[in-house]
Amino acid sequence: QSLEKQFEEFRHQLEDSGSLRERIRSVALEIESATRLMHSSLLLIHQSRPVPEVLETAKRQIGLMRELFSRLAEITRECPGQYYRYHGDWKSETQTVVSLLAFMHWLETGSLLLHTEAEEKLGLNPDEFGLDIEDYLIGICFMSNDLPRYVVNQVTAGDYDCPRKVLKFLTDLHAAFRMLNLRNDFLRKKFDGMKYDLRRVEEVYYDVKIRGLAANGEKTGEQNDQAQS
Amino acid sequence: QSLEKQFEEFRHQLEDSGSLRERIRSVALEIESATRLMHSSLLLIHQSRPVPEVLETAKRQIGLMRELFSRLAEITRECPGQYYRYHGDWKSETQTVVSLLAFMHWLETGSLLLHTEAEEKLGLNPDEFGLDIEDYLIGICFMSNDLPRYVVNQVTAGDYDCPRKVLKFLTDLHAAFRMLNLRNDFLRKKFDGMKYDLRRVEEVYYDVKIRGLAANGEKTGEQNDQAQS
Amino acid sequence: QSLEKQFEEFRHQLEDSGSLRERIRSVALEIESATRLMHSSLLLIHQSRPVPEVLETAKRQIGLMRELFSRLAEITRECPGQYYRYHGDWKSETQTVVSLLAFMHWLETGSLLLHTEAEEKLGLNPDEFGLDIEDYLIGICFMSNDLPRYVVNQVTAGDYDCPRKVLKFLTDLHAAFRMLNLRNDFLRKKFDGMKYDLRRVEEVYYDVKIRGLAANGEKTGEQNDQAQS
Amino acid sequence: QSLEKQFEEFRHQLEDSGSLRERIRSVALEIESATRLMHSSLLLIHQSRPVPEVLETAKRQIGLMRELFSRLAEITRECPGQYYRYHGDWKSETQTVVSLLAFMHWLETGSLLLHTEAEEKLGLNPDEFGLDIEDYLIGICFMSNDLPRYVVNQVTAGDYDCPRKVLKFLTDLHAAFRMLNLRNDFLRKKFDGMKYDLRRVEEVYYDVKIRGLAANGEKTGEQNDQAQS
Amino acid sequence: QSLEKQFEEFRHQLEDSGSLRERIRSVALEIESATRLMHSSLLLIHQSRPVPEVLETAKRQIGLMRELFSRLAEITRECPGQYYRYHGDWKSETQTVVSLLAFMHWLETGSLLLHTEAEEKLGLNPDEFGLDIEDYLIGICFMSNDLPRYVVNQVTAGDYDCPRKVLKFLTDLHAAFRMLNLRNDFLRKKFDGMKYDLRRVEEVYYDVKIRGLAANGEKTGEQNDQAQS
Amino acid sequence: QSLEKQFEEFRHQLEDSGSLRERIRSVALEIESATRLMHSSLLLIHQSRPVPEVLETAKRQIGLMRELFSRLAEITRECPGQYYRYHGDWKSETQTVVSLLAFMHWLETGSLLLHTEAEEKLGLNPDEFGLDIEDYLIGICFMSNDLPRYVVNQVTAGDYDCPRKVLKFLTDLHAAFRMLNLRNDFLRKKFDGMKYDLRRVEEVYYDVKIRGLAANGEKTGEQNDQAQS
Amino acid sequence: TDATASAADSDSNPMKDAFSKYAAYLNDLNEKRERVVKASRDVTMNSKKVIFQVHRISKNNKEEVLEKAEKDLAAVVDQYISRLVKELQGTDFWKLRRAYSPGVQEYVEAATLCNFCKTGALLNLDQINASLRPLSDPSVEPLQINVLDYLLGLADLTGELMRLAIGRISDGELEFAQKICSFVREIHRELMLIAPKMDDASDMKTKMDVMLQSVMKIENACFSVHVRGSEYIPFLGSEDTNFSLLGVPEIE
Amino acid sequence: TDATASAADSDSNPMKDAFSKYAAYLNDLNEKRERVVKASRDVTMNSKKVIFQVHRISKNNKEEVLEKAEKDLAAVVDQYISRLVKELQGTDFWKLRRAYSPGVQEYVEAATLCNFCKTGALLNLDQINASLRPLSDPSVEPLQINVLDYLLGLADLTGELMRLAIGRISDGELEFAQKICSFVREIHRELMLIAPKMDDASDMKTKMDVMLQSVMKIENACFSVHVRGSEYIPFLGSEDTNFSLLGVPEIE
Ligand SMILES: [Mn+2]
Ligand SMILES: [Mn+2]
Repeated sequence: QSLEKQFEEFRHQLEDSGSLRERIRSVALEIESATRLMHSSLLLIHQSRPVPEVLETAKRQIGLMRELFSRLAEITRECPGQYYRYHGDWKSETQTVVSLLAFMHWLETGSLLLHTEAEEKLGLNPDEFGLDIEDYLIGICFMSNDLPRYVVNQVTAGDYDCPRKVLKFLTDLHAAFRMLNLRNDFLRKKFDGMKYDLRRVEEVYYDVKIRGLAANGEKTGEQNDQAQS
Repeated sequence: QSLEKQFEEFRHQLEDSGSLRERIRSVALEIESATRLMHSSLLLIHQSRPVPEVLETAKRQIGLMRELFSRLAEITRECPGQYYRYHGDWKSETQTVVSLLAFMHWLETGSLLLHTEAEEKLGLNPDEFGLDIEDYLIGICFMSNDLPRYVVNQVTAGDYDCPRKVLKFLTDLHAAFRMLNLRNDFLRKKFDGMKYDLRRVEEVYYDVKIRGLAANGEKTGEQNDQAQS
Repeated sequence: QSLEKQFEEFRHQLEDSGSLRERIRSVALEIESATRLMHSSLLLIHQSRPVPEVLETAKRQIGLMRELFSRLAEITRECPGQYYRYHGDWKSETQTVVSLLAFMHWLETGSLLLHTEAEEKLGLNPDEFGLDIEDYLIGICFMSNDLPRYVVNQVTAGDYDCPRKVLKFLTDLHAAFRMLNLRNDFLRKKFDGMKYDLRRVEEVYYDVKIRGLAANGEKTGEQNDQAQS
Repeated sequence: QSLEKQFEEFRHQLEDSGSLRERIRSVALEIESATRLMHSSLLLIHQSRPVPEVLETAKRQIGLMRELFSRLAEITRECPGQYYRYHGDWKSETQTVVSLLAFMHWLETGSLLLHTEAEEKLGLNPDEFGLDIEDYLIGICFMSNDLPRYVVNQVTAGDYDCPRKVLKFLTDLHAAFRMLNLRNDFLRKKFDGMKYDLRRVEEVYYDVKIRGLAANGEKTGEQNDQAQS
Repeated sequence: QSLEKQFEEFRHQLEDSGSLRERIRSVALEIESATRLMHSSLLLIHQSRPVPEVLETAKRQIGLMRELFSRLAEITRECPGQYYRYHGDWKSETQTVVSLLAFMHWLETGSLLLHTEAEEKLGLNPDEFGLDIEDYLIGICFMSNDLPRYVVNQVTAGDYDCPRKVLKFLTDLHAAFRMLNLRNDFLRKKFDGMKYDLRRVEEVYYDVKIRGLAANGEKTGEQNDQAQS
Repeated sequence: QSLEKQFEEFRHQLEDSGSLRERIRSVALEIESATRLMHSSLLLIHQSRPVPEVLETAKRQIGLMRELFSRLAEITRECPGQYYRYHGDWKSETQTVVSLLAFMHWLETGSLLLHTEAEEKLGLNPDEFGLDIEDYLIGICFMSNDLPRYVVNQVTAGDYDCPRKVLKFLTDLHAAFRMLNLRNDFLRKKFDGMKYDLRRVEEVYYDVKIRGLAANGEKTGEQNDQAQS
Repeated sequence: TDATASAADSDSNPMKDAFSKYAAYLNDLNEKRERVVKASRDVTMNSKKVIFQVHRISKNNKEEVLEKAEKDLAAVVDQYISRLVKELQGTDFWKLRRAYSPGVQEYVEAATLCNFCKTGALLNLDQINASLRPLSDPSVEPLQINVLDYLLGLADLTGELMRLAIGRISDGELEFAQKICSFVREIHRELMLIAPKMDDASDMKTKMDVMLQSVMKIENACFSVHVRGSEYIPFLGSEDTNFSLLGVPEIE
Repeated sequence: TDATASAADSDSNPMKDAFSKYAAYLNDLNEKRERVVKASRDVTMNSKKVIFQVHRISKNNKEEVLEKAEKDLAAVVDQYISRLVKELQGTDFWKLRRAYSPGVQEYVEAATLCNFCKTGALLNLDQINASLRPLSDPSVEPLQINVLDYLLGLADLTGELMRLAIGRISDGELEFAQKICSFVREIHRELMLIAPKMDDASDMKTKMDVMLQSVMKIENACFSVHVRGSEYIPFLGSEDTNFSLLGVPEIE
């Protein structure tokens, strides 16, 4: 009897948590879809389209993204203290979003999108539904993975100052990451991969430098270090 | 600068959460070790040692177990709202503890150890550090896996009423589980296995019954259904 | 241009087939859920509840089941000639339904639910959306897997004529299956398992017979061979 | 009796479908063998043999290929509406054929072999036995996997304009694929791999460009974009 | 050139051995099919059909079997010394044949079909195409697996002397097998299974004995030890 | 009794070895951490910081490192003859240490750090706790992996003589490694990688040479071959 | 130039000299490992033969069978383990453990199986090691089987004991079977406490699962004999209780 | 009774006699298999040494290195393959194939590698087999390496050739590298046609994938040298085209 009552109660709880998870999954799918569109727009940067134009198209998704994240926050508000119970259902999507936003931010400002800035861009209130630090860091690693490709294509298109700028940025970023004491997990693996990005950018810089292509760029480059246009 | 400052902060946070996890892992290891001792004592039940004696030895670990779980609770108190972030580090150990406690409880009372009773035995305060329902249910499935072996050995030792009692208990338990709407996960898999336990106990009961061995036991058994002694 | 046009068209087609599959999956989930309820009711047969009562409860799902299958048929009508493209999405559920219906039919009539009878029960129109023969056969094998358990529990409950009846049915069924020339696939594997069911029922019949328990039953049994009540 | 009759009928049907499948498998094996010869001829392209010569040898298999596919169509005509029942038996072979035909077509025309063109080359009548779209798309992904190797060997052989042309083609192809909303299946996995092909070709183009080797080629290249000869 | 020529030759050799294998597979399939028929006939023994009648039907396949094995021998004659190259293609079928022949032989004579006798029955010439000893031994283990079922069904049908005879045979056979030193391979696993067959037969013998059912049978049984009729 | 006593003893031994291992792991973690700091300092060499400055910072860890290794030696002294039992727990860390020391040594002297020299630097007494030769060799391969990056960055920074020196060193090292007969193990895989390092350095040397950048450097370089400063 | 002096083909090159030493070391090590692997395979094969010999035991030939098994076991030590010991003379036993461990484990399995059948008790690691000591040249450290290999061998022993128990029940030696059952249960219980502390705990975990299966197979067999034997005791009275231990001889 | 006559301990039991024969057969087979496995391991180890010897090749020591490699290879045949042949004397080669196949494959790898370096051509299976024929006792059928083991060895050869090619490019032997590239491409193309027809096609499929990786590694290396070498040809003019084949000697 009491056994039955207990299981009756369990059924309710499991059903509630099941439907909650389903709603989360469905929002996460929408995030994934918006991310895909943003990514698609951003990819044109590798075909040397003008930065402002590319950014503008990519930014069109941000409004939707904010809304989707606010829906996530709303859902988790129903189960206080269980953010991390369902975290696995949105983390991979969030990491990709961060990587795209950080790339766009770098294109605009030449500097790293900070954790708080990322939360702002996504309209997150850290007291209630924040951006997990490891998700942020993994997103940054993903962004780093795209930089060598960007540099290669920029040089092909004749922008010989790009390698220097990216190298400086990536060197600083890599140094900053090295300060962290990472466990042997996914983040560590991604960070270990960053050194290959750095190496590749160094190689491209070397290619440009040894051929004397970077010479002039270096001077004029200083002025534009803040933002690429 | 600001990039460096941000990573400085990350380092602190990651180190804090890393050391927290280390402390949790170390308590979990102690739980595992105490569980193993309890399990080892309990195994003597298969060698037809008297139930009270076996239970007494097994129960000696409970004090330590309570202390260890209170240490877990204390540690997670430092990171409110993150129970499920570290849950993976103690769940498997907890499931085993539940299975042993439930088996002992059944030996004593002939009834199922309820979720709240399990929390009580472990000295848990559900508002603060409760027993996850799925962990409880998985632990119950583990207990079910041990019952066929117990029945077989009891009959060999001459207790011909045991199969009937276990069968009744397992049938009710199985029916209760069927009420739950389980996802295709580990719990579902464990529950699916329970039907083989049920089947095996049915077979043993059949073996006893068809040989007329259960006949008398059935009557006297009724009286002792509450507890085996 | 023409490349783009082609891919535009592909996108439409893939989206159409994707949403079709989603609708099919959702009906299949409902079938699974109805099956679960039917199965739950039917399980009480192992606890020696009266057959008519058990059957009545189980049959309550049949109306819903018919409706769900007619919805499946309706959906596949949108993609003529592609029954087998989506077949994988409902076959496992269908096999279980068949196994339950066949068991119920046997309890009622003592004979095998034929393929056409199964289609009728599910309200299927074979010209349009039939029951795949292999699905039917696999369902029958599943039913066979439940018979030894039924026999064991019936004998425990004192029905000593049951083994004889089941053995006769299963022997005929096994002989019929042996006529088929099966490939080395899932069906073959399931059929190979049937011989263990047969063997187990023979063993129970032996147990009953050698103890002289079957003697009288055999005569009175003849009369009731048509249906168990 | 009626049980026996039913199984008699099943035996016929299973034997029919078994022998049909056997015939399909045997044609599929012949397709595989012809594909292998075509592939082997085509591999000579990496050793800088003249394109026309290579194409000519490879094309020798096309007649046989058409015949084999017409035999497939003929066989499936015997079981209308069951194309997808047996689809698994020829799809992998078909995908490889498509990849080779598309590569040959690109070598000849510099443009993508369209789905309808692929059907034409294979002599397929889409109303009766068409080329499944996913098979077509997977075949195109396979072709993409071969392009980096081709580009590398062409440059080694002194054709410095090749990377530019392949890059343009692959960029367009990749963009077209991105329009599709793929499920998490084999095709998606293959498409995800395409970005590595693109990246590798970009790198080769970069290597050529930064050394000034592509400079002149670019102008003369424009004229020959239609076909390599 | 010489390289090409060598590979050309290899291709011929591999194709020859491929087609040889295909012919072997096809004969093996026919053996499997004849075995299936023989097995089907033999299964009637479990339904208490008279031994001579059962044996007669089963033996009808022997002629065909001999012919099929002589075809196998003929095929392997084309590749002298390569018996074991293709052995994997017929060994499983041969093991089943041996198990059936040995069972039939035991039904007729009450003694074990020896290796040389098995070769004779199959019309094999050991100098040219013999019966692999491990195949023979595995076949014998398979036969042993069927004996408990036979004993159970015989007793059910009222033949109370059967357990004694089978027990004596199986005890001797088990003792003989224990002379072998086996590796941890398939044969050892099968031999381990024989222990369980022996135990089951013993149990049935005990059941019969303890009820005084075997008493009379034992005397009359002695006369018929050579053959069951 | 005696059985229990023996297992009691085993438990003690295993617990002792477990706690020993824990102490070793903890020292190994500290080695890893010190190595990380050393590596971090050394990485500045890629940003063209002056060699002496870089070396000085990196060397600050050596004292600690020696102490940690002497602690390892001390611990293993408790279990004489079991160096290789626990070897897996420090080998990967040791390989990295060797690679850093060898790189530093090369920067200072232009020559290879020999096995005995490495032992000296770490304060190891080979009779008691030596440096496993395979660990040493793998460490050397790791060092080789860093040289191409170093050369590229040096050239970028204007040191055109660096490629020549590294190339000579690496050529000799590679020749020395070729004297070894390796199994198909980790060391062989690492050694295979060295070939690519050599090729990359050669390419850079070629780039420098062909542009006449190395011409002057070669002369002045001769003087500094012993050490870079 | 000094560049030439340090070239690969110069004779006084310290790097080259050092690598000659490394090369010699690696060659010796590989060759020794090969020899040890071969010796270990021989130990395995011949220990397996001893195990099969023990399985030839029956109610009436116990002494005879065990005597032969012990003789064979002694031969394994004299002929094969001694070769292993010779190969390992003065080497680090732990470094080459993976090369000889399978053989040693199988030997432990055989030796403990023999001993259990003869004495009903577990052969201690100390006893085994004492018997190996004479094989070594007294000047070097003798090969001693380590706890891990001993325990891994013991884990496999339970599988052989299960086979033995099933056979003994068939032979009517129910008491022997029950003795095996208790013994295996005890080993299982003890190993359960130790398993996670072993160096290669995951290997051991699999073996523990198999072991539990073996224990349960014996228990099920004992159960089966018991219920069958209990059935007619009410009818037959208590004077014939041994009747349940039916064995082959009863047939004749 | 005749039941007693057929009991397990009677001497004239035909079943017992037959099983003695089966037991002897199985024992012999297992022992032979063990000996073959051991011989095969020796062949493997020593063939690997030959392969390493070949990798010691450089621009200037070619003859010397290959001469030693060939001597070592001959020693493998004389000392180890001959033992394998002796063990297999008169046995069914296919029955024990799995026991000796790894060694034979490694030997094929070593022999074809040596031969390619010396002659630039593929050593035929017939040539290898001819060289093995004298090892056999002329009265029995000689061990002949079968097509499958030869092809499996050849598949591994391409991995060694890849390593060789990378090394040769470093040494400035670009032409040699290109020769290797063509050779490996050709083997790959030929094997691609044959692979699915082999007895163990799935093994071969994995090897084919690795092989394609090897081919592409060589092609990428050749590409890299080529673009680098092409860069300044427009500037330098054609008189110095060999300059791209930079090797170690140029340093000094
Ligand atoms: Mn064993
Ligand atoms: Mn190799």
